[in-house]
Amino acid sequence: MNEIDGMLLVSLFLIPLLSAVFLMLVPSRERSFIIGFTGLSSFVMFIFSLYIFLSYDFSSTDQFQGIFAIPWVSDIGIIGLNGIQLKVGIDGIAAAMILLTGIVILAGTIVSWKITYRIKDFFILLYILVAGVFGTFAMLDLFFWFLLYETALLPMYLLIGVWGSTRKEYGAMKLMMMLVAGSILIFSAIFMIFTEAQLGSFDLELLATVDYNRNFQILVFPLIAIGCGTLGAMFPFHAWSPDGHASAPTAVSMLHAGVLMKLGAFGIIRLGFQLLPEGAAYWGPGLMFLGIVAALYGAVSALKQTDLKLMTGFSSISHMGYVFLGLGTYTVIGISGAVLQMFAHGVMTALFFLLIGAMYDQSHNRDIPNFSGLATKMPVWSIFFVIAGLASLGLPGLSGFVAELHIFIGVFQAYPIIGGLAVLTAAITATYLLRMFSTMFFGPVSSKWDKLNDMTYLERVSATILALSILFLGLWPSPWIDRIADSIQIGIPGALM
Amino acid sequence: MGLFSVIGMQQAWLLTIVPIFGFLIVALFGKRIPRQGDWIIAAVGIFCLFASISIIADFQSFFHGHGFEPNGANVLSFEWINIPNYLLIEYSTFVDSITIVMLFVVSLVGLMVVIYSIGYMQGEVRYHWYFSLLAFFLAAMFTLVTTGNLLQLYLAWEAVGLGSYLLIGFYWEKQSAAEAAKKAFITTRIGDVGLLIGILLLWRASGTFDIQTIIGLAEASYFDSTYLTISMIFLFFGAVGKSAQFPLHVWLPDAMEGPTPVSALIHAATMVVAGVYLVSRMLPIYELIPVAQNLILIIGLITALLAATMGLVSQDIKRVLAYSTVSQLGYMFVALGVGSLSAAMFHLFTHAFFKALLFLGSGSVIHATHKQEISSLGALKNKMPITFLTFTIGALSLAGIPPLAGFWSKDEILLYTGEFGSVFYGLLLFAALLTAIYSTRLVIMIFFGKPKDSEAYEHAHESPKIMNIPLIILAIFATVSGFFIFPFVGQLFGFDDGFMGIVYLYHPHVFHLEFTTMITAISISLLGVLLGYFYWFYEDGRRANNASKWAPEIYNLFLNKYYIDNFYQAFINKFVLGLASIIAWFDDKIVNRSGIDGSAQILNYVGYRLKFLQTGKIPNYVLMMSVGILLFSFILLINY
Amino acid sequence: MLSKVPLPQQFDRLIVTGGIVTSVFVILILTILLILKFVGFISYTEVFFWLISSGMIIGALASVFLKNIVHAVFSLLAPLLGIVAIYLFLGSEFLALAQLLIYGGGVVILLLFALMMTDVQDNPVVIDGSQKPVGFIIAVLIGFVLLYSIFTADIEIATPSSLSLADLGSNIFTQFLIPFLLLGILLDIALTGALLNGKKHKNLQSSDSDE
Amino acid sequence: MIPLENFLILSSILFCIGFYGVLSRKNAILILISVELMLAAVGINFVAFSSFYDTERYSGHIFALFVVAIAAAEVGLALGIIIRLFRERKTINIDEANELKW
Repeated sequence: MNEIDGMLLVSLFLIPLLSAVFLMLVPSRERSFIIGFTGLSSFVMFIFSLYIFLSYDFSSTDQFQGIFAIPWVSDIGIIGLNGIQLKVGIDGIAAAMILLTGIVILAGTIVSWKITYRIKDFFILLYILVAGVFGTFAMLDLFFWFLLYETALLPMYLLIGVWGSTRKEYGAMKLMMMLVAGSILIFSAIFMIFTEAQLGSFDLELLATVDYNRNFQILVFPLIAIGCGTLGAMFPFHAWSPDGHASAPTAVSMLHAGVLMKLGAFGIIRLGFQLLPEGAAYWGPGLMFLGIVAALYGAVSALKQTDLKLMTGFSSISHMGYVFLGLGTYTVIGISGAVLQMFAHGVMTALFFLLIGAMYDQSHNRDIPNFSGLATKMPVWSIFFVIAGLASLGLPGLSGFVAELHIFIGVFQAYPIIGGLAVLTAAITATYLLRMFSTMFFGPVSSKWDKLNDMTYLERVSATILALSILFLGLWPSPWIDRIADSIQIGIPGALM
Repeated sequence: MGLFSVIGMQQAWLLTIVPIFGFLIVALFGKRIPRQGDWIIAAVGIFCLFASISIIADFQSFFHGHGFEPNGANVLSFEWINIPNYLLIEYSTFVDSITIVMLFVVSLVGLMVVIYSIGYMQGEVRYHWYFSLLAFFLAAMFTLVTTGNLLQLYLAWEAVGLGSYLLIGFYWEKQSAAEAAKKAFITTRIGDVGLLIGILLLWRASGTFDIQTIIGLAEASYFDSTYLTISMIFLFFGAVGKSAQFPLHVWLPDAMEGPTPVSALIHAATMVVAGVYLVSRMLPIYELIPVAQNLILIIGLITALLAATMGLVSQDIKRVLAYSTVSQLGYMFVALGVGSLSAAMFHLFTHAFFKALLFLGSGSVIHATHKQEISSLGALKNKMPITFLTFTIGALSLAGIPPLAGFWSKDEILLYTGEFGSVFYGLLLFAALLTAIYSTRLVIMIFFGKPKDSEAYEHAHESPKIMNIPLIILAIFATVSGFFIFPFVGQLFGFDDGFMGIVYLYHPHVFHLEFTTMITAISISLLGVLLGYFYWFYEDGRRANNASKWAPEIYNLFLNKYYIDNFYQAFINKFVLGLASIIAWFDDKIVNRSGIDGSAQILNYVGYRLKFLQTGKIPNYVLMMSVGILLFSFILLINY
Repeated sequence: MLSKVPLPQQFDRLIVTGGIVTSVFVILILTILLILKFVGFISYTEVFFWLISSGMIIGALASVFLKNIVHAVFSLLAPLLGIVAIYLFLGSEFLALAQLLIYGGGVVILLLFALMMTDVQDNPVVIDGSQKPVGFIIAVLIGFVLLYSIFTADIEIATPSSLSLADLGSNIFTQFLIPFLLLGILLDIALTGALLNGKKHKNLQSSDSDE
Repeated sequence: MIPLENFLILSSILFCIGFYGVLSRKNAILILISVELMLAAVGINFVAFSSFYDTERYSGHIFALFVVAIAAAEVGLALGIIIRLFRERKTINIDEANELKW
């Protein structure tokens, strides 16, 4: 990757931002134009993200590629030379995450076209959110990183509060409050690092060259871990997740569970692992412990849920637990697994929410025991659901397995007992998913749901995009693993055990 | 042999790829293809049989004298995941003697079942879906048996589980089928947890997934012995789940909810023997650790006995056969437990044919009468002569009547168990007796006596040819496959030591006739058949009824499957769901209500209290402001 | 409304009482200062300065403590006029003049007008405030801080220089031209604001009630 | 010759008196008076420092001039507000103008 690709990275988050601005100028009655425009825009984003993913340069020995910087604030007060600059660049981890975002936003945009209530405003907020997400993944300047991180969070409140369902005000409020509380920790951590480094710069690459005091690292790492962990639904800061997901509209659930939660784990890698390696090594077992607790806790809680979205929400907690488990190992394989799991879970859970949304829009009911025999009524829907479910329970050949395998291997290297528990969690996952399958999909066709139709073509298209990603990652994970492992080996020297 | 030389051992991957394509084509476009694409799957089945035979032929050409040395020709691998210096996972195929036995069994039974299904499934809804799943299952099964590394084995292991799940739940409109599918998948999944833990433990110590490398390392005492024992027991746990051994045997009888041909293929001949295959594959390691091997022996023995007693009282044809399968799998594990790979593989080989035959025969009966309960069948022998004949061959083979196949293989197991210890030998003989009794019972209840359900009887007719041909072919195999034990048969195919020499690479056993064992076995089998005849043939089985009344406790114990299912159900309901309730309660009350909402409410309350500071009186504000100014000025004063 | 203006005889009493109190204080303070002078602590100029200052302080105290509002406003005259003298001490004639005109002439009159218009006669006594003691403590503490910092500061010894009107003028109209113009605009706005605010306008009120 | 301290002391005292007045008085006009006192005190400070040290630009003087002007403007406006307040609620007791509370 070169600087031109770096400009592409900038454009990656400018496209949604400018699209949002442009949409503001479009009269909201121009529904078909809005649909066409968002389709084009999301497709361009998808192509760009795919290009960025593919153009990752394996020959490069630098940690970040495609670096492109525009100075902004320099030499003013405490801000030193090149203090704040719009600096973008990616490593393999970010490349994978950008591709994930590209996929999910394409699918999310397509399913959102059926929204009837204020579709223009919905897309404006959604695209601002996406701009934040792309920017956070690409940004190498902590100031802008945090700015875009917040940009990715804030539209969520309105999106859930306005377009959500069930207890939307409660869900939106809870989600926002907890995430913003987490952001405060990240914010303070960023400024502590900034002050401690005494470089007068927010440049991540520069800050990463500093050897921070060990005690300082041990002190600051939990701030980042908890702050980002809140967004990643880390136990015990997960409470927003089921409620938030349950009340969010389809595309927002997809983006949120699919991408935004990964911002949290990504933040731990970017800030925690790269800036504070010793702190990360010190707190690794703690992270692993929280991870395994979350994995078990989420899975066992999901056994008891009857609301489909709540169940998926708890399942997300469980899967994000795997991510933290992998991160906590602090080994190349473990972190690779965590990043893979981020991708795998992102695509899979997006598919879940898409499907739940497709059904809920017709039935306005998500209570699992209410349904029966949907496989006969909605065969395509059921097949997609089963694919997502099987990926979720870690069936080999689908995305979940590859990721979980790496995590398990990483954990087994250090703590076989925790590894055993993690493997057991996969069985519990199978239990709740299969219980749900046998109740909802199988069994006699219930006449109550005679009016349910199978998925529309738009939904099929976006579900196919996601399902293909699941299969692709599951069968041929090398493109991801090569990039991720390469970056970890270059970028996180502490993990080279 | 020129025709067969196209596909060698290195091309074993074709066995995965071709069925997968068959699956994809039929699953996606099946509805638009003439005959819903069943002919595609049949072609796939024929190809697989052809490929298997040509691989066997290739194998034979690498077979020199008394042994087969694994070499490059039987291995193919490419990197699937590679993190340099950290992790290497390959896709690899490996063909050796165990593989070729499995290949032949899977491809032959598979083809028979596919052909049979064309008749049996005629007119079903989701016809194409059924056939595509068969292809999927075959692909997974072939991957499983040709794999060279443990991780790929796990992949295929799970994939066959998925195939089994989808096929058991094929009639998903029936709630019982859905439940059975769920039960099968979850139960085997619990075993798979052990398998994966075992694999990862082995990886942790050795850094590789390659089976032959691990075996080599183990033989070179690379592993700590306790560690190895634990890992191998975990690995065996996977086999327990998949092969329906005690205590995870509960899923197999329920799995009979699936279409009957599926039961023949998956739940008798192929998938359920995956555990046997796994243990066979790893047997060189198990032989190094007596603890694990004894465990295998004991589990096998318990299963063989328990399942046989349950089979004795079950009222459903397919369930009787399922219990019989469980029991026979127990036999195979006993053989592995006493260290006789050849006996286990031989029994696997013969069992696959006669059990598939029995299942397909029962399918034929069910197809004709639409009844599964043996209490409503009877006197069908004249109505369905071919089914009757083939079924009886299968049952006698199962009972161990010479010269049918089952006799020879069971005899081998008994022989080696006898060498191992007389207690085991005695118990196994008892199981053999029970086997003979219930196979006789089954035949008598279905084909003899008076028709108990006149409607079913009137309705009964012989099955179409497409179903009968597989029955006949399998009956032939059920008869002759036992003769593979004689060295001259093996020599006929170019293997010097016959079947025993092929399978057991490490210490080849040569078959010899052990007359004491043989006569004991024959007499036990005949005794069993006579007892069955005596109890069920006369007076419409009044004696059998009396026998069940004679000891109702035991009868009920058998009938209720030793209450193991009930125990599991109670465990899940009380313990697992209880735990889930506790955690859900914890999450709701402690984390959400108290933790999150609680802190929000505290903030709310504090805010409510604090708002009264906002008096609206300007002097108050000024006062506050001045206090602030004062504080700041004091700070300045102290600092300067 | 004019009837509410203090009557002449009340003015007489005010002037007489004020005069007596003032002269007593002046004599007292003058005595103390002269003693200090003769002891040698301070110079004559300083005697004069402190005499004026004490007058200012007394006036200020009176304006803050007196209960009668009218008295309080009149007492404000003392510090305001004292400042004129202080400015003269500091050599700034123009400021002194401006102070005299604006404060002595304008502000106090304005305050009196306001008093007049707000009908203070009805409640001439200020209601006792509950935060008086706290306010007192805070004021004392702030005074302590200020005085402490004055006494501990290293004040460079310098001589004050007087500022000529010409210098002031040239400074204002060159260096401080823009602030000066802005000040003019501010005054203009303040004037307009005061006008609009004090005016009885019905339509504004009605639009208020609309909201 | 008067030292600078004297001016500063005077201004401090005046300032504190004014401050106390602001805090303790309830009548809006009296608060205004106290504010005037504080402004006067500040003016003294400015002019004193300026004529002692800033003999080049006399910014303190000019600042004091500005303060005077702004104080005048402020008084004008404040009195306007007070009159308005009186007109609306027949009182200028500042405690009763407490609409801003919770």
